[in-house]
Parts: sequence; C-alpha cells; structure tokens
Amino acid sequence: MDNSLHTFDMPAETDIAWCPGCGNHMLLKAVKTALQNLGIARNRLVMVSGIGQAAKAPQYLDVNMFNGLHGRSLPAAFGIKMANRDLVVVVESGDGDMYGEGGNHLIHAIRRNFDVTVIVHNNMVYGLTKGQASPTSHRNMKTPVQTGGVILEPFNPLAFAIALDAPFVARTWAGDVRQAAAIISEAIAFRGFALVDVFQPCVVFNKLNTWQWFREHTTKLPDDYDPSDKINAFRFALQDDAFPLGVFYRNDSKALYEDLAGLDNKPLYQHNPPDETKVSRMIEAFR
Amino acid sequence: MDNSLHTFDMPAETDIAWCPGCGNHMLLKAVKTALQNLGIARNRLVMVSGIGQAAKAPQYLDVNMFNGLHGRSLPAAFGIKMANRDLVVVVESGDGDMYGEGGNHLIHAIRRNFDVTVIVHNNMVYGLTKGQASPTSHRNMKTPVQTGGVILEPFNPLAFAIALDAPFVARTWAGDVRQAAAIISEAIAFRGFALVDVFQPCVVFNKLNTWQWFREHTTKLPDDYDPSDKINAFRFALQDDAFPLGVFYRNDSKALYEDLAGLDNKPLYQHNPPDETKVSRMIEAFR
Amino acid sequence: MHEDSHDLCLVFEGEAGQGIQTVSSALLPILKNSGYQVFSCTEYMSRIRGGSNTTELRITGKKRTAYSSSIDMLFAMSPLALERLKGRIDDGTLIFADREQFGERWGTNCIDMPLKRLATEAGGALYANTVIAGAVLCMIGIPVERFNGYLQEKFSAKGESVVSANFHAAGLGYEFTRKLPSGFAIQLPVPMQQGGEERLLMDGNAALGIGSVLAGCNFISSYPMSPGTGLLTFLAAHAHDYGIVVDQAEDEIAAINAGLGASYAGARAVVTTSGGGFDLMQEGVSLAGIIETPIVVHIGQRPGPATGLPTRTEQGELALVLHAGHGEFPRAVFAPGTTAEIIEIAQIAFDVAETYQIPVFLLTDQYLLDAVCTIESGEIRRLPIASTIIETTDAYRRYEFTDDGLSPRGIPGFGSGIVRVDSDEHDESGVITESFEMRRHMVEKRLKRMERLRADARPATPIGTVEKARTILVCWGSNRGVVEEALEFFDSPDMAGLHFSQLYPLQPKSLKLLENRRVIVIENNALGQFADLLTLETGRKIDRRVLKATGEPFSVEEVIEALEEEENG
Amino acid sequence: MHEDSHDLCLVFEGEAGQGIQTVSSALLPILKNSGYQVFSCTEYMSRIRGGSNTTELRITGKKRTAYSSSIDMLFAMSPLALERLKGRIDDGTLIFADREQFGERWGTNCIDMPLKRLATEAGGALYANTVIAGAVLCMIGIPVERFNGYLQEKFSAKGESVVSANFHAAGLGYEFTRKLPSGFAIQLPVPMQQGGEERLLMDGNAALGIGSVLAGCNFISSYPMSPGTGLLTFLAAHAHDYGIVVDQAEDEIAAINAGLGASYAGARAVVTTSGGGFDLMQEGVSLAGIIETPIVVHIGQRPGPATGLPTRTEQGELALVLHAGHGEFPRAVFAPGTTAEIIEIAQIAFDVAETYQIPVFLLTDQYLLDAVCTIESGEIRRLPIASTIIETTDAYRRYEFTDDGLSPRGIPGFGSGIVRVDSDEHDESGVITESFEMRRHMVEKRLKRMERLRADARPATPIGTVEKARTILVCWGSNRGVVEEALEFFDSPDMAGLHFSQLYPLQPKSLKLLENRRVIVIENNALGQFADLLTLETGRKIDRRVLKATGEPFSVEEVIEALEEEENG
Ligand SMILES: Cc1ncc(C[n+]2csc(CCOP(=O)(O)OP(=O)(O)O)c2C)c(N)n1
Ligand SMILES: Cc1ncc(C[n+]2csc(CCOP(=O)(O)OP(=O)(O)O)c2C)c(N)n1
Ligand code: SF4
Ligand code: SF4
Ligand SMILES: [Mg+2]
Ligand SMILES: [Mg+2]
Repeated sequence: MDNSLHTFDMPAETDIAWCPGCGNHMLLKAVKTALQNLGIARNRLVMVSGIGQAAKAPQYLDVNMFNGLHGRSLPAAFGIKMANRDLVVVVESGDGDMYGEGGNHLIHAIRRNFDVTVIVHNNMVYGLTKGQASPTSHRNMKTPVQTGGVILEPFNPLAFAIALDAPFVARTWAGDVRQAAAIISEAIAFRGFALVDVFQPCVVFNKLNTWQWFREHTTKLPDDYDPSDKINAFRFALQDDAFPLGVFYRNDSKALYEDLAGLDNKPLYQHNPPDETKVSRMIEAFR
Repeated sequence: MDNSLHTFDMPAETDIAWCPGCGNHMLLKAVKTALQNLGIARNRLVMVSGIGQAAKAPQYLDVNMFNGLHGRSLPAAFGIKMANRDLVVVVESGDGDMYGEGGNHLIHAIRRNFDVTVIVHNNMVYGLTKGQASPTSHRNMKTPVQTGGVILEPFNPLAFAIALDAPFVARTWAGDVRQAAAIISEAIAFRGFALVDVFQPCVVFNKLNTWQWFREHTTKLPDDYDPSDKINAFRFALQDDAFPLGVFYRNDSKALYEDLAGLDNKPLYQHNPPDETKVSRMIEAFR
Repeated sequence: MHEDSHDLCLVFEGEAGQGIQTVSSALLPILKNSGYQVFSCTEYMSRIRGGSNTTELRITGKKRTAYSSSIDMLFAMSPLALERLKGRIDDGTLIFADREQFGERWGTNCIDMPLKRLATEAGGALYANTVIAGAVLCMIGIPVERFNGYLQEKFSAKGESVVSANFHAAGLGYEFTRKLPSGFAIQLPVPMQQGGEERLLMDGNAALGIGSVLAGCNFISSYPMSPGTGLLTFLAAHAHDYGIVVDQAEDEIAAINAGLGASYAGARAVVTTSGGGFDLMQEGVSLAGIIETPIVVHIGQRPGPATGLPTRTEQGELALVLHAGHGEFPRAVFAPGTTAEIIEIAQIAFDVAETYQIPVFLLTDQYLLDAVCTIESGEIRRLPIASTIIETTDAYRRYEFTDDGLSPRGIPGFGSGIVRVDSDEHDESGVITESFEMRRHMVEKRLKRMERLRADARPATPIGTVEKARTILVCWGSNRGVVEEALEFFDSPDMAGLHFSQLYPLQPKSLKLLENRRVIVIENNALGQFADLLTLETGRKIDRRVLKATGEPFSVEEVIEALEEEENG
Repeated sequence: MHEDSHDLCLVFEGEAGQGIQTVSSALLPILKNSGYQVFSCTEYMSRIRGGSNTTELRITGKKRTAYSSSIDMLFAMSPLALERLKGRIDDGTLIFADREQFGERWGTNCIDMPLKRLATEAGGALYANTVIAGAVLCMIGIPVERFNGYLQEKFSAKGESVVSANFHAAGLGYEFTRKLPSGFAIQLPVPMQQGGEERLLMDGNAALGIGSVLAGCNFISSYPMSPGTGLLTFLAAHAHDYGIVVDQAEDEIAAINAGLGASYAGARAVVTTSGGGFDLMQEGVSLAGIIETPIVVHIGQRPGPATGLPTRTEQGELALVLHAGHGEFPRAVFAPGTTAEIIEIAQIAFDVAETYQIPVFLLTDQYLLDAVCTIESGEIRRLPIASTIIETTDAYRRYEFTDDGLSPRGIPGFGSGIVRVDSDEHDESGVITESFEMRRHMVEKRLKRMERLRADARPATPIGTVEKARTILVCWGSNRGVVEEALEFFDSPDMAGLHFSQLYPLQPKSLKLLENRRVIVIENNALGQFADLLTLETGRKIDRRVLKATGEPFSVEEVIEALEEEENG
C-alpha cells in the first residue's frame, strides 16, 4: 500500500455511531481533507483520543489509533511522540474529555510544547453520557444534572491556552468545513503544540447552541488581525458577544520540547541493547 | 474557650518540621497575623491542605484541619464549604501540590467561585520530595531529575487565574510579612475565590531563587494600578523581568457559587431526616 | 419463560432514538394497573442514535425479576434485529416487523406489520412506537381505551393534536392486530387481578435514589459515567425538595475528595461512578480509611477493562473494591439483589458508613439499575437514621482511643473543640506523628472496628430450603432474580440458593451454611471473584463456578441449564 | 547480632541535615575494601532538617542482608536519640554522645564524646560526621590513613582546606577514641580478608536502576513520590548514556498514560511510584490490560493508608496490585528480596511485560531500596533482551486470535500496517465492537495468556532444606534477608524457609512444597496479604501469620523470637 496517497477512508460498511445531523460528521470531513492536503503517510500518522462522541473520531479514519482513556489523550500522545518523533500525532477530543477530566494534562502538555495537534470538538455538552453540562456549557442550559440550569461561566479554552503560552491557538467551527480544514492543516503543519477548538453542534443534547445559534454568534477575526500579539489575542479570546473564528495566536519561535530535551531522531524501538562497555562502567561505579 | 480571641498558636512543644531559614516560617507568621487581625473564631475556621512542606502549615495552627491528599485540597475545601457555608475555609498548598498534581481542581475551583482563600507557598521546587522541578521552577535549574536543567518555561499562576476569571488574584512574598499578612487578610475577607501566590525561598533545594534573588527580582505594582482592569492585570501578570507583588486583579461583583446554587444557610449536619409527606410524594410518583 | 403459561415475554427492538423505551414505558403502567406483575430490562449500545437496542417486557402472574432469553413476541424496528437476536428466537417467537426492511431474512413466524405506513398515517415516523403499543394491547387482550388516559396525560402539554395523533396511532396498531388471523391471538397469562393500583413501578436507579434520600443523604459530588450517572440525576431532580447539595465534579478524584470534605464537615455524602471512574477514586478511598470519615461509594458495574462495553452489564468489580485504596483499613461492601432490596441496602450502607466511619461500597450493575419491576409499597422499608455526630468540647480529640476502635465523631463548627484530620499517620488529636508506637496503636484502632462490623454483617438470604439441600447455588447482587426463578422452576429439595447482599465482611453464620455442601457460585464475570472471596474466608475450594462475561446478564434459561448439568453429572 | 562475635552493629543517629548518612557512606567503602561484608540500612523522618534519623551499619564476616535491632555502638548526635532508641539499647551497647546535650538521660554505657568541641576544632560543626568516622575506625582497629584517600577524593573539588580540615577531624575522632580506657576497645569480627576490592557496594535503588538499564528500558515517565523516586533519578542520571527518555509527569495519571503511549509506539517503558500515586494509575493499568500493551510499574511500598508514613517501610500493597485496575485481565507481580535479586528481577519484569503484553508490578519497599550491601560482581546477571516487536504488513491486525492468546505486536511506523488499540472492547483489528460474541472471544483471549504465564512463573527460593522441614517459614520481597539469617541462627532441620520473588501468578511447583507442612507466613503488614493469597491459591488455611506494620522492618531478632515461639508451643 502506498501510504502517502491515502484517503483515510474506512471500509464502506463501517458503522458510524454519531447521530444524523451531528457536527462531528462535518468535522471528520475537515480532518480528512486536512490530512489529504498534507499528504501525510498513513503509517506515520497516529490519531490519539480519549472517550466521548468526539473521541470516536479516530475510529472513522483508516490510520494508526490510540483510543485511550477519558481525559487522558494528551499524556498518551506525549508518550507516543517521545518514543518516535517521526510520527505525526493528532489528538481528537471533546470538551469534557479535554477541558473537564483532562484539564491538568492540557495545562502541562501546553507547557511542554511538544509537536502535537489537539482538535477539540466543542459541543458545549457531554454527548456520550447523555447531556450533562460540560466545562464549556453556557449559563442557564438545563440538563438532567443541572436541573436549574448551568450556573457557572463557561470555560474559555482560548484565553486559557494563551495564558499558558501555547504557541498556536485557533478556533473554527463545524459549519465551515473549508475553514476548519484549512486551520487544521495549518495546525498539523505547525511545529509545536497547536490547539484547535471547534464549535460543534450536538443536535440531540444541546438545544441552546444549535447550527443556527453558532452561525449567528460567530464572526471572523479582523482582516488586519496580528496573531503574534499575545495581549491582543487574549483580548479577542475574551470576546463573547460574537465569538471570533480563526488563528488567535501563533508564535513560531517557541522552542520545541523534542529539541530542548535533545530527543534522538532514532525511534526508541530501534535502539540497541545497552552497550557492554557502558554497562560495565556504570556497574564499576559501585565498586 | 473564647474562640474569637484566639492566637492560633500550637502548644510550645510542637515540633516544626521545616528547615531553619525556610520562608515557610515567615509565611506562617503572616497567616497567623491575618487570622488574628480578622478575629475569626477558631472553631469556625478550617484550614485545608494537601501534601508537601507547604501543606504542613495547618499542622502548626491550632485550628480545625483537613490535611488531605497531595494535590486534592481544593475539592475537599469545596465539600467542606458546601456542607457548612458558615465555616471560613482557607487552603494552604505548595506549587507542586496546587499547580502540578492539583491543576485540574484549580481550574474548576476557580470556575466555581465559591468562597475560599488559596495560599500557595511558591518555592519553585518540590521541597518535601527533595528538590525535583515544580511547575514554577525556572529554566536551567538543575535537579536530580532535571539533570540537564529545567527546560520548560515556568507556569504562570497569575496569568492562568486571570484567564480563568478568578475574581481575586494576588502575589506577595515571604520576605515581607507585613505585606503578606495584609494581602492574606484581604483575600480571606474577600467573598469568592481568592488566589494568593506567595514567593517562598526554599533554602535547601532551591539555590536559584534565594532570599536575595527574590529581593532583587520583585517589585511593587504601580501606585496608580487599577486591579479591576483584566487585560491590564494580564499584562502585568506576564511581566517577568521584575515580578510585581500586590493584588493584580479584583472583581467584587462576580456572583458567588453558594448564592447561585441557592445553598442553604443551615449547615447540612443540622438538616432533619427527610419529611414523611415529601417522601410519600416522591414514592407515590412511581405508582 | 415461554414454557410457563403464566408468563409472557415481549421484546421491543429498534435503533437508539426510535423510542422503543417509550413503548415499554407506556405499557408498563397499564399492565400494572390491570393487575399484572411486570418486569422489564433493557440492553443498549453505546450510542445516541442508530444501532440496535432492545427492551424486554415480561408480564407474569407471579412476581418475576429476571431476564428471560426466550421471546414470545418480538417487535422489530431496525434491520439488525433478526441477526442480533437470532439466538433468542425460536419457533414459538412471533415476530412483528416491516417486511420491506427485512427482505430475505423473512421467516414463517414473521408478521408483516407496515409500521412505517401506519405511523405516517397517524402523523409521522415518530408515532411508530405508539402503533406498536396499540398492537401489543390487542395481542394481549387489553382494551385500547385503557391506553388513552396515559396518552392524554403524557402528551397534553404538547397540544391536542399530538394527543389525538397518538390516539390515532394506538388505534391503528390495535386494529391492524385485531385483523390478524385468529391463530395468532395470545391470551394474557392469568386473569386480571385487582390491586395493581397499589403497586409501584420502579427501576434500580430510582430505588437507589429513594434509598439514599431515606438515608438522609444530603451531598453528592460525582462525574457522569454510565451506569453510575442515574443516582446523580435522581438526586439532582430531588435536590431542591430535600436540600441535597449536588455537585458535578470536574473528575472523579475531585468527586470523592469533595465528598470526604463534606462528610468531614457533617454531610451524609455519596459518590457514584463506574469501574473506570472508581479507579481514580481509590486514593480518596484510602484517605477515607485513614481519616475515618464516612463515605458511600456507589459503583454501577459494567464490563471492563478500561472503557470496555460502556452500556453493558457485568459483576466485575468485587475484587477491586475489596482491595481498593492502598494501605490497610476496614470497609464494607454491599450488593443488593432486587429493586426493593436496593432501597433497604442503600440505607444500611449510609448507616454502616456513619457508624463505623469507613468507606462503604455499594455495587450494582447496568442490568439491575435499568430493570423496571412492580414492587409492593409495603416492600419499601424506611430504616431509622442514626447520626453519630457529637457536639465537641475543648478537650475533643478526633481519634481518641476506645475499646472498639470507634472514636466519637466531631465536626468543625459544632461545639467548642477543634477537629483535625490528617492523611499522615497521626495521634489521637489528629496531629501528624512519626512515633512507631503511635503508629502501632492507630493501625490496631482502625482495624479493630472490623470485629463489630463482621458480627453485625447482614446474613445471606436463603432461596428455598437451605438446611436440607445438598447443593447450594450461591449468588450475589443482581443475580438474585434469575437464581430464584431457576430454583423455583427446578424445584428440587437437593438444591437451594443463598444470595449475599453484603459481600464484606461476610456474616460468619452465613458462611457456616456452606459447610459440607456442594457449593456452586454463579456470577457475572470471567474469574469468579466472589468464589475466590469465599475460598479465602472459608479456606475451602468452590466446587463449581458458573460464569458469564459477555456483557449480558444471565438468563433464567442459562441458570436452569446449569442446574440441569448438576443433575446429569 | 551482638551475640555473634562475627558481627558488629553500629548505629549513627542525628538530625536530618547533620550528615549521618555521610558517616556510613565514608565507612562503607573502607570496610568493603578491607575485606568485610557490610550491610547498612536507614530510617528517617519525613523532613529535610531536624528530627532524628538513624543509619545502621553491620560489619560481618559472612554476608548479611538484614536489619538487626541490637546495637553494639551508637553514635548519637541529636538529643532525641536515647528516647527514640531505648528499645534497641541494652547493656552491651556503647553510646558515644556529647554529655552536655543529654543531661539526665546519661547512663553507665555512655562515653562522653565532645563532638561539638572536636568538630569546631577541626573547622566547624559540619565536620562532626568526619570526627565520628575517625572514632569508628579507631574502635574497630582500622588505621585512620585508609580514610585519607577517601577524604581526598571526595573533597578535593572543594579545595585543599576542606580536605585538610577533614583529615584533621578524622584524626581528632581517632585520637579521642584511642585514649579511651582499653576496656572499651572492640575488635573487628574476623581478621581482614582479601578480595574486597572486587566487591560492589550498592543500594536497592541503584540495583533497580541497573536492572532496568540492563533490560533495555528506554522510557520513564513518573511523578516524584518516596520511596519510588530513586528509580526516576537513577534513570535520569543515566539518561544521556543510554538514550533513555525521562519525563517528570504532572501527575501519576499522566505518567502511566505516557508510559502506555510510549510502549504502544515501541518503547520499553516503566513508571515508578508508591501506593498513593499508584492508586491514581489504576485506570491506566486497566487500559494496559485491554490494549495488551506492556508496562512495568514499580511500587516502592511505604506505610499507608493515604500519606501514612512517607519515609517508612511496609509491605502493604500486595493485595492492591493483585486486583488493581477495574475489569479482568492478566498481570504478574514480582518482589525481589536482595539487592542482587533486584537486578535480575527487574530484567525479568520487563521481559514478562514484553512477552505477555501485560502490566507487570515490581514491589519493593523503603527498607530494601535504601539498604546498602556488598555484592559480588558475579552476582549481577545480565539476561538476554527479547523484543517481541514485529514489522507489520498491510494485513496486520493488532489483536489477531492465536492459540495462546498472544498476538504479534506491531507498532506504528514500523511496517506498512496500521496499529489500532482501543480502550473499548474491540475486534481483532482493534476497532470498537458491540458484539457479544466478539466480547466473549476477547475476554477469553486476554485471559488465556495466564496459562503460560503461570507455568513459566519463577519458583520460590528455598532457604535451608525445605524437603525435610516440618515447618515452612514463607516470606516475600524484602524479608528474605532476615529470614535467611534467623533460620541459619536457629539451625533446626525442622524449619526451613521459602522466599517468593514472584507473587503472581504463583509457580504451582512451589505451592506443592507447602503441602502437609505447618506454614508460617511472615510479612511486613497488618493483615497478612500474602498469606491470604496462599489460602486462595491452595485452598488451605495458613497456620500462623507473623505480622508487623509499625513502619519499621522486621529485625533478625524478631524473626528468631517468632521461631522460638514455634519451638516452645
Ligand atoms: C474516567 C471516566 N469517567 C467518565 C467516563 C464517562 N464518559 C464518557 S464520555 C464522557 C463525556 C463526553 O463528553 P465530551 O468529552 O464533551 O464528548 P462528547 O461526547 O460531547 O463528544 C464521559 C463523562 C469515562 N468513560 N471515564
Ligand atoms: C499522589 C501523590 N503523589 C506524590 C506524592 C509525593 N509528594 C509529596 S509532597 C510532593 C511535592 C511537594 O511539592 P510542593 O507542593 O511544591 O510543596 P513543597 O514541599 O515544595 O512545599 C510530592 C510529589 C504524594 N504524597 N502523593
Ligand atoms: S449525541 Fe450529540 S455529539 Fe453525540 S453524535 Fe449525537 S449529536 Fe453528535
Ligand atoms: S526543604 Fe525547603 S521548603 Fe522544605 S522546609 Fe526546608 S527550606 Fe523549607
Ligand atoms: Mg462534548
Ligand atoms: Mg514547592
């Protein structure tokens, strides 16, 4: 199989467990398009995910997959990258998975700045577990647990990532597959930690943030927007009357973890058994 | 015992496990002073902590104490406050405890905005476990694990908290007990989530950020500083040539979780057993 | 089971989102009010739309609370139905389905029911489930009018047109069925009885919620995870009425630590989760162990490892909870077997946690939580609530040594004393210590509580005449229903059953009953975890383990088969 | 022990930060090079400065690796010493201390050593430990000159003045002691031997690190936690030389998930922690179970529950690891008993993880990790490294069914195939499934690997002549040394020992050895966790449990006492 000309399509009979009308279908298309555009060899790509509707995405791409635990995609992705920096590592996750259960890993994965792309399907709800509030749920949304409506302000992933100095922070939405594909391509091509938060309608459990709502409440970043200005990026990230879409922040000069750590280009599986002379020297030190 | 005129001193024979010269001693003094100033009744106060040198602080105050798990002080504090909102809840924690192991809880405790004060003894190192890097360790610090020196940029708790819309964000340091006591008093008196990051020299394991270093690398916020301006607070939080001390951000109008959630004034332990009529009604619904 | 004329087993199959659950929800109260005993259980895929789910509805004269695999009538809405259910379909199964959809897979026992057409006629595809309900009523001889009240009540909020479309749909289903050749007609098992109105219809989730409310539970912090979420939503729905603090935590670690904080400050706290979430709680369990703070942990079991089969059933976490949390400390484990027992055991769980100041585990599973059955109001027992909280004095010490290891439980803010709890080894006042001597005493103190805990353990429930039986079929948790029914069917004085609803510590008297008998343990896992526990506690080997770990519950038929194997060799 | 003239036991006591560790570090190589066998173990408080810590140093003719409680010579630097050690001091104990500090607590066997004055004379308080070392050399008859080489090497970097101050300090200590009344003089146990230079001095942490390096370990992600941190720092120190990726994770959950990610991608991965941190890893363990990905988990045990006694020792996590992680899947548990065995077992642990594609647990404890002893270079075995990684083809399926349940292990990027692993139940190609049939096969496949794993389990090590003994003293992990020494001392053909370094699965042949004997299990916990495991695996009760959970290791004396009780009743 020529792995570099791959469409990433699963066999036709693959049963896609997402609901009809769900934003995830569009997002899957955007991801496939981005991967095809970039011409990444199938066997060099690893899709990593946690658990949730969003996190099923790698199941629908014909690539290497690590579908791990709810909330834990980032540490797994980190381990994979460290074991073989030649692999292209892309994480797909939900807002609950990444900003709820996985919050601590997000903080520290951003700090590490290893080369990974994190696509968060942000439907502002826990889809797979049937409609409880997620960290990004908006005020007053009623759910079976938040019976009186959500009382917390939504978590702002962009402001958060910018504060943590993530070098690539973007937002797009499932209603614009072209933009989404373009931003995801850019994110994957970016060397370093890239966060792409994607607004994604959940047609079953989120009756507040519908396709229509997203169309009405999103806007573009200004034409003359300068993504290298961090304070300004922070300011735009706080904007919540109309949510801007696009690349909020981009810093191409942040050092990569792999480089700072002096990570070998040779994957770990190719390492030879420890050298006898070195071993003797190590042991001799205890004489 | 008249609980309101309490000095919070432990019996004289109490063995304080901190090293001589450690910043924690000063910080303990600052906390005691703040508590005395506020005249909080001893039995209404609960000190909550995780594990670490910093987290031993409640052991040296004669008050109610919940000395829980490493990294988990905030959820415990939240549970305590929810069970009895009449209690004054103060968390003392270390930089590893709060920003490392406890990172996810910090995100979500800030989002909840319940009435709690969080004092982080930030010595930029893991003290109790003997000197590994913490999230706030500075670049190039050598440790037994970071043998080539720390390669990550330090975590910035202030920028982080401001991005998460914490309504009270301050920094002080152990070298200025008066300022520290004043800021801690203000934080405890504040209604809502108050984060006080305190620079604290660790004289044993942190040879980089010494008493001297802190003196030289800290400054005051400008006299005309307006803590209500969030973008500006963010800007100052990013400043790292000289680290400003003071209250960076303060927002008195953010709604309190206890109020939004309609939390009863009556502590849970005073609740009566469920009312027979209500119970019958609940059960009848299944007829 | 189909051999039993007092028993009718209907199965509704369809995609997630097609509303098969609505069919049984509609039929259950009508059947109950008509005097029948009903039992219903569901199995569903981990998806929100599509796939193939089923709900089984058993209509019985005598009370049954067990899954039966053979099907009398199947109403199939998705094309996957026949393939997925082939193992459960036999000559006696009448299949209602839209012939168009099924094509070649059509068989002689299939009735071509033009569901799509009828639903469209009534007003749209979403009325298909009401059409089916109408058909069922006709098949079992209940006048369609009884349905109208239910439909009126349920849909009046949506407007008169929705109500009348539902009436219409029900009528169409009823009429369609009435016109079938008479050979198909099925009579209801026994004549209708009176008194159905007195009964309740309840699933395991509600029972667990009610039990918790009755126990005075006033704090829950949890993170959603199937099938543990039901308790969280039940308590959320009743939070206002009972002053329950409900917190959706950011993760399971937060959940249990919040629960312990609340409990320390005087709440009666519970957390709910499933195996994976529980793994994350274990350090918190260990904390509960050393700070001697009550907490009830509900684990709705589902097949593992890891994510496993999120919506399926298993009894795979017994060994886990027996040893959960590092270090050594006392605990108790409960696993109720029926809906009514859930209500009782939930109260006992809170009481034991409070009395012994320990973590208490309540094990259920997807099957038990989702199963609905009739229960008599009289079966709901309300136990007295004992609070062990005392008002402290200046001299208060949280871990005062006492004869039985139980220290009076003070909480902050109630009394003049101070209350210190510490995850480090500590002295009587809760202050950190490094004394080996104090350590020895504290280990002893903590473990000493096991003695009374064990002596007070709940005895196993005999099924049949245990004293005379040569073979004992031991079960725990949700297997009570199938074992009861299978033993009753089997009806041999040689065989009896023993159901454990407290798994740890085990009541010594109940263990005695196993002596000198052949012991078979049946459990819904692959290794025989309770069998292992029995070996450990009795020092004897278990003669046979009947195990299943496919993600499905045991059926009555399977248990009977296992019993037959006993007889044949 | 002090009755044994071939054996001298010195104890150095002082506050954290006073450098008592330096005393033993200085003496150990001199003694070793002089031909003695040495064993040293430490106990310390959870603090960085102050308190009272001790290091024991045993000088023996024959190799000993066991803690002895009786003390021949005590060098006490902190005022807490006499109080804390009173249980270990008897008439035979010679105590060196500064009289000023001890005041009333002075006794007849105390020698007033003006430590402060001598140290000040040499150059300052920090030379006190060198003064002590000088004194020790004199007491045991080793010329002080042998010390100078060590001091030169150690302190040359700090400048000539530091070196000469140390010479001075050593000389002062030596001289002080030389002038003591001759009655105090102590002879070294046996005449000096040759060959000491060939021996190594190593602690458990280093042994574990060396074993891991030999095993080809090339990835560690961990979060600091005593006493698990030593492996992390060892590998960090050697990362550059061996191309090991070392990651300090943000928490233990990240650590194990990173380890699994790395292992999935072809690394030989390990994580290290202690009980509390391990609790947080359990969901990851379960993930390893279902994705069949190798991982070695080292747990340095310490007393729990929760934070417990962070710097003390216990064997309290066996039951925990046996059942860690929800759901059912195979695993192996190892617990080496000596420094040399750690090196071997570490290699086996990686090999078993890799071969069977399972999580493997390596249990050690604070006592074993911190203990230093002489080992012969020949004792260090290097085992062959077998990688099970294959190059994939287009048709590759990660979970292909095979006879023994083991599927060929592909990794992403090596070969043309793709490698899918899924925490959900999956089919042979790793894709999520909801098929009950596939579930059944996968459960079977995963568990089938236990068969070979059990057959290949490492046999227990006999201590003495097991075949003829009527009583078997069973131990595991770090208790090997005390049991060996106690049995040797006791020297009865009726008694023998059996040390298990693989705890799960248990080698059936080793279990057979327990049949028809009186079995005593000794373990460093309160409940007898290994005794329970033996009951479970053999269906027999354990005759006696010798337990200790104070935070201290067993001493040889305690084990002898337990053996004597056997004889007397
Ligand atoms: C440890 C753990 N806790 C909880 C769950 C249950 N769970 C599965 S998915 C999910 C939330 C999914 O929400 P999100 O990440 O937003 O994804 P979505 O389904 O909305 O795409 C939860 C709580 C789990 N699988 N594991
Ligand atoms: C779950 C868990 N992981 C690790 C530890 C070990 N541990 C104790 S304190 C500590 C770090 C302390 O650092 P910090 O919070 O900065 O406090 P400091 O000692 O510097 O004041 C660690 C890693 C633990 N007790 N529990
Ligand atoms: S539940 Fe919501 S997020 Fe999940 S597949 Fe359906 S529409 Fe999409
Ligand atoms: S180790 Fe550092 S932080 Fe800890 S007490 Fe000593 S000086 Fe303070
Ligand atoms: Mg979501
Ligand atoms: Mg610190």
